Amino acid sequence: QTYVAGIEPSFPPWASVKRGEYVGIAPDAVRAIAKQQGFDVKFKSMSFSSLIPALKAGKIDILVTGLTVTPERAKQIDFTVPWWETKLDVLVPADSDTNMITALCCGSNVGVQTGTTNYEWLKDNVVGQDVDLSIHTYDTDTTALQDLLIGRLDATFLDDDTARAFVGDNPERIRIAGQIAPHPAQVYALGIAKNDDDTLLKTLNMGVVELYESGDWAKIIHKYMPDAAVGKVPTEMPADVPSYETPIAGLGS
Amino acid sequence: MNAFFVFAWENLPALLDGLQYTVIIWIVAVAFGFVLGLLLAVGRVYGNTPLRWLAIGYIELIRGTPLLAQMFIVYFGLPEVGLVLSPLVAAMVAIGLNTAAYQAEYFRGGIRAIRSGQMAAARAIGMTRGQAIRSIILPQALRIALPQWSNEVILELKYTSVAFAISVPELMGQAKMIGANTFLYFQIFVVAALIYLVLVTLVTAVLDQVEKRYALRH
Amino acid sequence: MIVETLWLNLPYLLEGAGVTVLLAVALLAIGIVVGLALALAQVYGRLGLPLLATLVERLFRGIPAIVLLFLFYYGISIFYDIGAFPAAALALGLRSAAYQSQIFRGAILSIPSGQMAAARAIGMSGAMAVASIILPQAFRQAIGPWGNEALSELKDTSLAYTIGVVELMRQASYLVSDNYGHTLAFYGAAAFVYLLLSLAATLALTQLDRRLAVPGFDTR
Amino acid sequence: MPNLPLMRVERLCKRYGDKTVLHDVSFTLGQGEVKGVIGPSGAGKSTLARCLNGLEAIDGGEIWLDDIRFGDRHTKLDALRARIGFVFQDFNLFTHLTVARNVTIGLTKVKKMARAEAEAIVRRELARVGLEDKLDAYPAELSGGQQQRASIARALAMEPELMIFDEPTSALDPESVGGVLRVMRELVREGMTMVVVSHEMAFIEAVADDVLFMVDGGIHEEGPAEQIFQHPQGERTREFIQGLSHAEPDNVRDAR
Amino acid sequence: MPNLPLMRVERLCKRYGDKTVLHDVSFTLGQGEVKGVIGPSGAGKSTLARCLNGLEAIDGGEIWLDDIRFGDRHTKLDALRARIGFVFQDFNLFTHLTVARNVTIGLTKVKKMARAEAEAIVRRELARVGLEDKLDAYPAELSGGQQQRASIARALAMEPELMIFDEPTSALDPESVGGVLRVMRELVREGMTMVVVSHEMAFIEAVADDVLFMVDGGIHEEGPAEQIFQHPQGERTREFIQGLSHAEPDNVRDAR
Ligand SMILES: Nc1ncnc2c1ncn2[C@@H]1O[C@H](COP(=O)(O)OP(=O)(O)OP(=O)(O)O)[C@@H](O)[C@H]1O
Ligand SMILES: Nc1ncnc2c1ncn2[C@@H]1O[C@H](COP(=O)(O)OP(=O)(O)OP(=O)(O)O)[C@@H](O)[C@H]1O
Ligand SMILES: [Mg+2]
Ligand SMILES: [Mg+2]
Repeated sequence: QTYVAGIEPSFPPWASVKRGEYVGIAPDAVRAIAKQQGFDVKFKSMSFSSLIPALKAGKIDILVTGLTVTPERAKQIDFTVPWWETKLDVLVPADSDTNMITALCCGSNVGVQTGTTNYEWLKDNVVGQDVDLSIHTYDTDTTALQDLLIGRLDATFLDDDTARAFVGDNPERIRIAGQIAPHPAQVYALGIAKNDDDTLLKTLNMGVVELYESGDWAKIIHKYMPDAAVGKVPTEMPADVPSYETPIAGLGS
Repeated sequence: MNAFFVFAWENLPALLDGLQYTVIIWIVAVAFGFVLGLLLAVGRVYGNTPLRWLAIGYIELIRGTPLLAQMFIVYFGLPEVGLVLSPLVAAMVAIGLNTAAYQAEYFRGGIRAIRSGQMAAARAIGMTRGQAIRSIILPQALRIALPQWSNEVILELKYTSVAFAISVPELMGQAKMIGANTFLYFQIFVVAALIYLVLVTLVTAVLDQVEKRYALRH
Repeated sequence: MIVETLWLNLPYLLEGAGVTVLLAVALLAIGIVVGLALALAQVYGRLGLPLLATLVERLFRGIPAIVLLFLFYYGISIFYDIGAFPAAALALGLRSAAYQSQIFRGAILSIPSGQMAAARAIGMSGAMAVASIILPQAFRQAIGPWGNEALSELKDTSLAYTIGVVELMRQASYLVSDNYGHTLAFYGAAAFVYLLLSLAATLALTQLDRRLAVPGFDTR
Repeated sequence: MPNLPLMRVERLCKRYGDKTVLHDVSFTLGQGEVKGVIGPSGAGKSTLARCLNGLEAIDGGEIWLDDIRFGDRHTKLDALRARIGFVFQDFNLFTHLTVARNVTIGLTKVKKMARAEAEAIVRRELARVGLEDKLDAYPAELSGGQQQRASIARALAMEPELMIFDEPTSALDPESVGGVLRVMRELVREGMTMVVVSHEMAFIEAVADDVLFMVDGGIHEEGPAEQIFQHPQGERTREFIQGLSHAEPDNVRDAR
Repeated sequence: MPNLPLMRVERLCKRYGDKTVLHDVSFTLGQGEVKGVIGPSGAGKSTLARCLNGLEAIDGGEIWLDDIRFGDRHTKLDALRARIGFVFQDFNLFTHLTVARNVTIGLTKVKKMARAEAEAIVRRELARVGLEDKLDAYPAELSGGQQQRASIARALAMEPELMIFDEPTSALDPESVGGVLRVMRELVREGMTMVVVSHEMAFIEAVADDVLFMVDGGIHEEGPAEQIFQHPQGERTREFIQGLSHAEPDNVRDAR
């Protein structure tokens, strides 16, 4: 059995391309799961906006990237059990005295990548609360960060892991001003097409848990994020996601 | 199908918000490109050698590189020399500079199609070269270039979507945001496409009228 | 360091450039054939044909490329398992055809009507006259605007990544996302490759323009 | 001289929209006959010439070439036109082809002749019009008179049974006119059947067997050249023939 | 009639690349004089006409208008050209403008005249050439003769001191020629200084005071019109004058 994994490899450390190879936590983990569960996996790169139609058209079988689970998205696709929980970091220029509070008020210009749950969080929790803040939305994190360095932005919001990677590369230019733990929790998972036949969902759910239990999951995480604390898998499951209703496919109770 | 219309209706306001940016960038950029394009075309045809090569260099450099790269240079590169433009202005400038090169080539084609007697006749009644170019050559060149120039105008309408890369929430960007939220990418793109289609149809209708009104009678 | 990264990744950029060229050639070829057919239908067609051609032209000029790509990739997939590359070539090719039809239409209309009359007068059929008298002259008129279109399309091949055709621009953006902070360097490198390709194309078109040059017409 | 009628025109009518441009035009053209067509501007001479070659669809009446009727469903107009040479007022040489190719293209494309064979004919026809040294020139490199002679050669190469000339000299400067008329005169001598629309009255008078004088889309008078020019019957014909010299004799210098 | 010289041309030379097109051309043009220029094709007549209007840079010699020398550093050629009217063989009306705008554009753009004032002049000049009812027509809607008359009106509106005509009738059909010649004859009567390049020999003979016969870029013979046409001195002049009638008297019909 060969499954095609759709990947948008511009999201390190979860998915990227190095010398023509798909690397990152998500593809490494899926390769390991495939080996364990006895199926083959082939990767296919395409833009994020195309992944969903591709899944529905059967061009790909699995979405492999740092894919955040939301109830809204769960209406269109099924998610495997979540394997990572991420926080929201506020990044500011290294030489600025902006802190968590001033980043979110007082005429501050804040950048965030569109379509991310970070953006949703900002919209839901800050906008309309009568704070003096303008949100600028970006196609990619990198452009937002570039604008932070130029000074068009006072702060950017992004996933903790990505933020750490960026700061790791440029410690003298950017620093993390603080962290937000959104509620409901932001968790990553793999995505697959909604399907009456839940064989693939079962296999992947089982694979995710077994990978964690075998200890290989921690190895993969540490390969890309040496200092990260590895949480329990599955992590907290957001409410209103159909595929998380018990019994969970492949995991029994 | 019904669900589609509900979805489209719900998200229409956001798309129309984006449409405002699209239209304003498009109008300013096309107008800016028109003026610069005319100058480039005239420089390339009638200019002295340095001016001609300057125009050729500009046209080939711009046509040879992607708009996205040009936009990044305007947006992220200019601040290096102390010029920080807002995203909207940067988008207008970048797209304007870009379309100018293409428009210049269409105008040049128009100028080349004019019989040399027109210039001679203008000079013969005492016009300077500048006056002749302005009152005799360009009005005709523009009319000749119009059908092909309309390609550029329409193409540019859709190129405004590149502005999303530098955080201008234009029509296509709004559609992408909605798509990312709902994962109904295809549906929202279709709604956006319909808006573009309406716009393009309007623009083409106007240009058709202009073409008919100003057609050169040979 | 950045130079080294660039050097190490050159093969991938070049591989991307190869895909870009291939796709550009394929889509322009489709564009010429279909665009010419649309233009001929618009100028010489009978009955509903001009209207139909205009409709097709408006549609393909009006709908954003990304939607065309979706329609041709996922839409055709319902009946036939089409690959991303052919789908992209088809979608972008037909879009280009719409633009090219305007270029060819303008060029055909610029040929004096006496040329057609003279061709018919020596017994040529309409099709023969179009093929051997009108089009060769129209092509010359079309070269300039066609160059504009070709260069636009060369860079618009990057749209094909939407459905997974990994070309030059995408290879560059892989590098950008994997080497944060060097946006301009990598896109700059890609832009340079595009520039070389465009200059080669412009040069080829200029040569063609010279080859087709006929005394009595401005060749500059 | 006229013997077998090569072409027969009967009650020919032609309209553009509401406007009737030709009405009830009838005449016959014998083998070897030279028919001159004259008349004021707008009379319909060019339209008639174009109809005779099937370049315009007709709205009424009949045109026969031998026993083939124009416009019949099974009549191949393309094939008919190949049997009729047409020379335009403004030459209409194919601008993108050399003179030689202008002449061969009908042979190779329409008559499907081999290139080598066609080239022999080209040399013969271009020599006949005095352009044997212009084989590789492009139309724009020729003077008007040379262009017109090349376009005559193009028509002749198809070995037409009938040549139609629509004001072949009126776009030419006076000195180039001579060369073209000389070639036409040569054709007359060889016995070519011809329809000549022209304002060169002296020429028409000299070469035409029969002259049609057209006014307002109809034939006002038809007759032997001598009759039309020396003893015109119709009122309009007389006026036209007399009004032809522009250089009015009054010497304006004296009036200053 | 010639009195004060309005224009003086001295040893004028003009080259295109290696080719010398005009050499050592000298003559004077008096106020109110009408100078005819004739000669075979390629003699340099058009080139001369264009030089006289400063449309071509000259390579040697001098051209003076009154006391202003063409080509001097402080000479404004644009201003000079506004004093000289030029009528082209192929009219060159501005295709994108109505007849009225064609005539006013020089007044408003070059002479900076107010629109209303210019329009009065337009009416006057168009009436003079008989086109008062064509104000709002576009060039393409006019016949050749009408176009040429409009282009004469365009030149006249600038109130030129000198009019140059380069074969103003040779692109016209024979019937349109009359109207244009009539307008020119009117100008002669009004005493306009004119240089007329033309193949209309009868016309030149009738209106020109003095005729230049040009051959191969030089003046072969200059003299009063009567001398040139009735008693040409030069060998080439005689040949040219005699070779003008195309309709050779031999009746070819008899030769068949
Ligand atoms: N395509 C057309 N549409 C409408 N009217 C036309 C068309 N072609 C010709 N006519 C009209 O038909 C009439 C006859 O035109 P035609 O060209 O046959 O005249 P002609 O005798 O050749 O004149 P000339 O001596 O000026 O060439 C004219 O009144 C002309 O305006
Ligand atoms: N732009 C040019 N470049 C090179 N040669 C030219 C150019 N214009 C004219 N000539 C040449 O100069 C010579 C004189 O040309 P000109 O047009 O002045 O002759 P013309 O006496 O007006 O002839 P015609 O009666 O045919 O109009 C010709 O041999 C012509 O080929
Ligand atoms: Mg006619
Ligand atoms: Mg001349």
